[in-house]
Parts: sequence; structure tokens; C-alpha cells
Amino acid sequence: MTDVLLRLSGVEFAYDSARPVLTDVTVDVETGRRLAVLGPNGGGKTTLFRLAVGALAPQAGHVEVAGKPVRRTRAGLLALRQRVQLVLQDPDDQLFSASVRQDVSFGPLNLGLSDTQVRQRCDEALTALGINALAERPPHLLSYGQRKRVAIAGAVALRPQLLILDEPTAGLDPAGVEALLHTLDDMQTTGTTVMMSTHDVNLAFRWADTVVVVSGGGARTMPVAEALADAALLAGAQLAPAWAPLVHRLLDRLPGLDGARPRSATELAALLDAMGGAG
Amino acid sequence: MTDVLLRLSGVEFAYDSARPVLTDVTVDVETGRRLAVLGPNGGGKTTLFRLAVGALAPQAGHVEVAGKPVRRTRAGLLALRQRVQLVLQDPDDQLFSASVRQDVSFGPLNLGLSDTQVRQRCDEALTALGINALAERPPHLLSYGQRKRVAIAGAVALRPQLLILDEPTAGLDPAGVEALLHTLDDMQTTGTTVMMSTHDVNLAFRWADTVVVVSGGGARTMPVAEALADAALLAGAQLAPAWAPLVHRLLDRLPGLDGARPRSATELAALLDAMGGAG
Amino acid sequence: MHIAEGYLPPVQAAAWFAVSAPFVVHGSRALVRQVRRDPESKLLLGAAGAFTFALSALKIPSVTGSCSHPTGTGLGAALFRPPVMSVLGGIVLLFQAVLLAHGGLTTLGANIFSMAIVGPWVAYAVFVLVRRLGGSLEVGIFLAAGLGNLATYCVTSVQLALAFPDPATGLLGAVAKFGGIFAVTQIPLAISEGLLSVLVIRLLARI
Amino acid sequence: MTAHNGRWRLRHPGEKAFLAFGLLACAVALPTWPGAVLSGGTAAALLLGPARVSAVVLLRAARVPVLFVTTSAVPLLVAVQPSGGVSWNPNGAGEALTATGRALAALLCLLLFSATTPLSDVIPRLRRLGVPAAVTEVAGVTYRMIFLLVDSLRTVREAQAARLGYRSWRTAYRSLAGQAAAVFVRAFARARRLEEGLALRGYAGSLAVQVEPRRVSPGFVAATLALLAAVVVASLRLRGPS
Repeated sequence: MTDVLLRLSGVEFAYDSARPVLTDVTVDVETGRRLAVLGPNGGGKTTLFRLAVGALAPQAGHVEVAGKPVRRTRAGLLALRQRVQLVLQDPDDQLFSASVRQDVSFGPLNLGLSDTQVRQRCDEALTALGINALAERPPHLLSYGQRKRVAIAGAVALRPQLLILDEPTAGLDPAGVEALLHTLDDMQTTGTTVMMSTHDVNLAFRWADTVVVVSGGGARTMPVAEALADAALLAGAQLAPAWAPLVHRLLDRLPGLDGARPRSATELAALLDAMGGAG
Repeated sequence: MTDVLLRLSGVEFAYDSARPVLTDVTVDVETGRRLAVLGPNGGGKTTLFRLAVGALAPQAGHVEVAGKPVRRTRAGLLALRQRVQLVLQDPDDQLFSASVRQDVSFGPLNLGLSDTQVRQRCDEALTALGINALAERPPHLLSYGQRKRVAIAGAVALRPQLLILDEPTAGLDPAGVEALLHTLDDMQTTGTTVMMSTHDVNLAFRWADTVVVVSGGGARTMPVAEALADAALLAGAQLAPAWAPLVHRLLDRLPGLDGARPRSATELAALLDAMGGAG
Repeated sequence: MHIAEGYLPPVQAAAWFAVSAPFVVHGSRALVRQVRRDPESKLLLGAAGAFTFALSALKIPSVTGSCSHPTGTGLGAALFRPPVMSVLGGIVLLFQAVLLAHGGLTTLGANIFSMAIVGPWVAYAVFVLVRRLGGSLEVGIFLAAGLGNLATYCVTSVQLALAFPDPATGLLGAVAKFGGIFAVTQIPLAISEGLLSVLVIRLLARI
Repeated sequence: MTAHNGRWRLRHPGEKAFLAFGLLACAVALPTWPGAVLSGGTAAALLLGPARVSAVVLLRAARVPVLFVTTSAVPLLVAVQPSGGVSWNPNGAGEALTATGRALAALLCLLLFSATTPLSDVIPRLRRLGVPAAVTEVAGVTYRMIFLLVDSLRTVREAQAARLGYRSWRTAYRSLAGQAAAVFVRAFARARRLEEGLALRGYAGSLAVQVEPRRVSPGFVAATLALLAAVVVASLRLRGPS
């Protein structure tokens, strides 16, 4: 396949050889997909991401980007990092400059771009995240949600083809989650492939088209509907079932509603209201 | 009423007088209740908690604990802390010691208890949180979920009548959330009243009996079913609707199922499985 | 520039403890006084100690190919003053010895003298002098951090020379030997530490 | 650290200090041959034997200090002439071997202590040695925060590397300064938040904690004494009457 952006095949990794985290992981990320990575804490989601961006080297197996194996040389990593960017869970681990604009310009400056180009990249990233108004503020005085956006802008300024987000919705309130998903949708339409980890199966169902379940040292990739209908798979990864697929089964039993497929509680509420009085 | 453990009445608070956080908040916490506090980020949930434990002084209105107004003197605060304990969202903000047991002993020692009593309080708290096995470990070798438990144990060791938890499930995976809810249930049965903030309306529906919605400077307290059925209230507080009450409305339309009241997706899955093949 | 565990003969190891002790005791008294005035400052002082430790975990690329790290004492002394730095530095050196086997317990006295006493005092003196002479904050920090680092390195060289005098030329020859071998890494490192401290202060000034 | 799950974890830190520092004193004070060899060997045997510390862990812990010790030995091999020239030191090899041997033996004794004794057992007990409470409490906070800060340092570095922060010398310096500044800001923000968090638990100036009582085992102490005596006697005997 030519459109596999990132491929991990047969990857093994252990921080401590007595307790391997990943024992045999094969994941293909195709261009344009929306991937949700699910799995228990400590199950290896973050490790998988760190392998994908070259922060860790696999102890067996290999990582390919756009069909070429990643060489862990200076040049190899440079090429990888221009294609794949990871945004960590805690924004404070990524922000270290005195102003938002300075922080976002860090990556483009490191690329050795001209002043004009750096400015352009910055503006573009700030606009994509909707934080133009914060450009001159010091990051540590912003709210948590705003800091998360600044951290994402820092990655986006490198114009990655694949943007990986570790628990991007953790700590955000529902309105913040909505706004973030909206932003990610926009980025997806402009050609960025997005992959994120989450604990929220309901969110995964709503947002993703493909799910990677990481648990017990392995990873399984499958279409979201299939993954979330697989009770054994979910239980094995210590995940609760999602509401939406269950609600769809329930709707199938109601005459006249068997085509309805609400993906969120808000959509279900609208559907119920449209149906009128409690039958 | 004699069983009001904590009462905030007409409380106003602003960190910055130009932008008041709470303008008129009245909340009664009755003994034995399970209160979920919902509301947008920056809406004042944490401020409310900090007022309740005397970490902040209200700029108007007053705070009463067990019928007596809180005095912010050394003695007044010490008395308050034995009744009401707040566990912050980030466990690293409350853990300072090199071993779990030493850390948990800090609160009881501040009460001036004897060595034997301190030891007993520690054992009790470690057992309540199920972390006896971690007693001799240093916090930096624990997982995030384990550190959260240690932080809660540190509060529980003061034997509070009211335990307030700020976003206790943030960052936990579904299995971790289940385990925590289980622990809180146990504490509730031994007489501790529990109040927590959360962004997860589904969790609130499942766990709480009473909901406090904090937004726009005010707070409204009401039974959970009523709050989560109030679309205008939820929208006003930037909250998404919960699945369960909507599913209940759906179930009411299905003959023979109008009594079923699943509170979680897991319960709904069990119900659907019991119903057999897709009708 | 830690002297490794067991590297000094016993009498000299003991002597360096004796030399360092008055400074550490004086620093402890200063710390106890500060904490009594302001009990909350315990947490700030703990943070300062941890920051000093963390600075020494910064890996600076060095010309010799290997990585080296700053002493952090110059910046620390300018921020927290030398007497308190002698205690915090002592705590940090103790943790480095026990947690990382970096330095040692028998050589703790010698290491405290070079890194937690001479380094900070030189840095502080340079800083005050530069400021009195009308130098800018940045020049002051650069020279303080750089010279503080160099002073530490010179003291360590002398300590090693005293322990292992040169067979032909005695102490002076030994100072030249030890100084020479460490100069390769230490002089660029002192400059690096100076530059880095300026960049840090610049960032912090804007925050 | 293995100290927290090792076999000797629950022993009184004083016992372990007596044993390890006794051997350390022997390693440094006795003639290197055979004193240091015997003390170092004993420490190694105790670590791998009764204390059950794995060889892999020991090797990992010793790697950096060993590198440092060997580098420091190089100057001993040469002599500087008054003219400024450098020549081989005829006794240099012996001197370097002695210094390196003593340092390696001492390193093993230090590891015997640090690999078996959690610092949480040690820091609060330093009060009994006359260290002021303010100092032990500051040391305790330092210990806790070290791990938080070193962790953030690593993460900040990784995040910077992902954004090409270590592409050249210039970018590396900018990144390092960013790391230091980020950690500085974090350290003091942490301290402030910790102060608030602890106030909720009744903090009023004392960071005292309850230290688990550990019984000193007379058997262990007696065995230590016998062992140290044996090392001293064996060293003097082996060296022969001089």
C-alpha cells in the first residue's frame, strides 16, 4: 500500500527487561484516518507513541514512515520529526518560552527557516488552534485548556503529516473537548492525519474511524464499530462498553427508528425530542 | 435541619475583583449524601471547594460546618480540617515525603495525636484505600493512580466527616475509576459523606444522588435525575447530556422494558444480552 | 567535578570535612533562622535544592564528545546566597553520592568544599563586584556562573594534587597535570555554564 | 531503586550504615593491598549474597563512577619535569592501581549502603545525629522534588527533541536554557502548590512524619563487628609482619 504513513511492525520494547511493555506490535496508520488508541494505563499507549516519533528505539521490529524504515541517525530522525509530531499529555512539559508566539516558533526556528517563513508558520498554527489572541501572553499564565492548545500549535507549526496526541481531552471540560474535536476536524480536512489516545470509549466511537487497542503487550487495529461491538476485546483491555453502539441495538428494536444512528448523547436527545412525547 | 454538615450561604468570591468567580452561592451538604459537582472549567468548582475547607475566606456570605460558622483562626481551621478534607486533583501537590506511610502520618501528627494513635490512623487509611502493600514505597515509584490513592489516604487519615475530591477520576483509566468508586462506596457505608467534582456527566449520573451545578457565578443543588433531565440547565453550564436518562426514555417506549433503569453502559449491555437476539 | 568515593587518602578526606564543617554549620544556622522567620520557606528551599540537583542532570554537549553537566552553583548562589547554598549544596552532593554513586561519602567533605563553598562564594563575590562596578545583570551572571565553575574545577585539581603529588615536581606539577586533563572539558564547560545561566536569567526575567 | 524492595529493606538503617561504613573505613584506611581488596570483596559478596542485589543493577550503578575513577587515574601515570616536559612515571602504574583499587572498593561499600537502605529511612533519622529538623525536612522535600523535576527535565528534553531542538549547537543551547528555565519555574510553582496542598492537611510549619520503628538486631551487629575485625586482622596478617 502506498498510503501507509506510519508502520510499526513486530515492535518490541521494555524499559525494564523483566517487564516488557510491548511484545509484538504491528500498527499501520493510513493517510486520512482518524485513529483512536485505547487501552489501560500502563498498557503501552504512550510507549507506542514515543516509538512512533523516534523518542525511543524499538528493541526488535521496525518503524517505517512513508514506506521507508526510520534510521536513527540525525538525518533520519530529522526527516521523521518533520512528518510525525507528538503532543504529550501535560502541556507544561512542552512549554518553556516566555510567550506563546516564541514557544510556537521554536520548531520552525530549529528548522532553520527564514524570519518571514517562521512568522508565517506561527500565524498559521495559532490560527489553526484559534489562539491568535493569546500570542503575546506568557504560557504559564494561561488556563489548562489554553496551554493544551499552545502545545498543539507548537507541533502543528512543523506542518506534520501525522499529528499524534496523547490524551488530548484529559482535563478538558465538555465544551473544551468539543472545541478541540472541531479543530482536529479542520486539520483533518487540510490533510493532516490525526491519531489520539483516550480513555473515553464514547469519545472514540464518536470521533474515530479506526481503533487501535493496546493491551497485554500487543495492539489490534480495526474499524471503530467492530472494536466497540467486541465485548471480549473491550473486557480484555479493561475498557467499559460505549453507549452509542448499545443504543443503536436498542433503536433497531423500535419500529421506524431502525435507521437512526446517534453518535453522541446530544444527538440522541435531539432524536428523542423529535419523536415527541414519551410513547 | 440538623444534619447539614456543610453550608455555604450567599458566598461571594473573586481572585481578581474585576472578574468574580462566585457571586452568590448557597449550597447545603447533608450527611450521607453523594454529591457530584458539575460545571465548566474556570467556573468555580475548585474555588467552592477551597472555600469549604477554609483555604479561602469568602468576601461575602458565610461558611458553616455542622451548624457553626467557620472561624479562620489556627484553632478554627484545625477543627475544620478534622471534619472536612479536600483532596486536590494533582496528587503531587499533596505528597511530600519519601515513603507512603510517612506521608500519610503527616496529617494525624499535625493533630497532635499520640504515636499509637497516629499509627492506627495510618493503618486504617491505608486499608481503606487498599494500599497497605505500598506503605514502604516512595511516591516516585508509584503510578499516577496509586499516587492518587495515597493522597486520598492522607486526607482519610484525618477521619473527616466530609471528604471532598477535586476531579478524582481525571487521568484514571476505566478500571481505575471503578476501583475508586468502589472505595468511595465503602467509605460512605462507614459514615463518610463524599463530594466530588467531575466533568463526566455519565459518571455523575451513576454515582451521585445529588448534583451541584456551578456556573455563571452561582450554584444549584438538585437530585441527580432532575438535574440531568434539565436540558436548559445542562446547556447553561456547558455540559453535554448524560446517556442513561435518555436511554431510560428510550426504554420506556419498548414494551415490557419500561421498568429497566440501567445506570451504566455495562448494565445496558447486560440488559440487551438478556433480551436476546436483535428484535 | 566530583571526586569519587575512596579516591582521597583517609587523613586528607578527614581534613576536608574539618575545613567544610564550619561553613556548613554556619549555613545550617542561617537556614534554621530563615525557616523560623518563615516556616513556609521550607518548601521553597526544598525546591531550590531539587533545582540544583536537576541542573546537574542537564546534559551539555561537550567538545570531548562525552556529555558533561553544569555545577549550578553560580546561578544558585546568585539566587539564594552562599551560606544557604552550602547546606543545599551539601544535601544535593549527599543525594548524588547515595542515589547516583556520583561523588562519595568519604569525599563528601572535599566535594562540599569545592562545589558548595568555594564555587558559590566565588560566584557571589564576582556577581556583587560586577554589579558594583556597574556591569549589567547579564554580564554579572555570566561571569559569576563561569568563574564559579572554574573556581570549583581549580579547587578540585588542587585537592587531587595534594593527594597525589607529582614524583618529580610535587604539588605544582600535579596541579598542572590534573588541571590540564580536566581543562579540556572544564574550560568550555565553564563558558557554557556562563552562557546558559544568562539565557536562563533572560527567560526568567521575562516570565 | 532496589533499596525499596530489597531483602534488607526492613533492617534498621543504623545496622546497614555500621556494616557499610565500617567496610568503607577499612577500604580507605587499611593498606590497599590487601585491605581494600578484602573490604571491597566482602561488600560485593554481601550485596550479591545475603542482600540479593542483582549483578545487573550493580553494574549499571557502577558504570559512570568507574569511568570517572579511571579517567582520574591517567595523570598518575606521568610525571611532570621541572622543565615542563612530561615523562613516564616509573611508579605511576602502581600508584594508579592503588588509587583505582581503593576507589573501586570504596564504591562497592557505598553501593552496599545505598542499594539496601531507602533514604526515607535515613533522612528523618538524621535528627538523632544532631542535624536540625529544618535541615532534615528541607532535605526530605528536596528528595521528593528531585524525582519530579528530573522527570520533567527528561520530558521537556524529549518534547524539544521532537521539535528539532537539538539539531545544531545553537538550537541545543537555546533548548538547554529552556529546559533549565522550565524546571526552575516548575520547581517554584510546585513548592507553592505543595504548600497549599499541605495546608489542607494541617501544615503549620512542621514537616515531621512518623518514622517506622525498626529494631536493631543484636545478631546483625555482632556479626558485623566480627566481620570487620576479620577484615582488619586478615589484612594485617596477609600483609605480613613489616
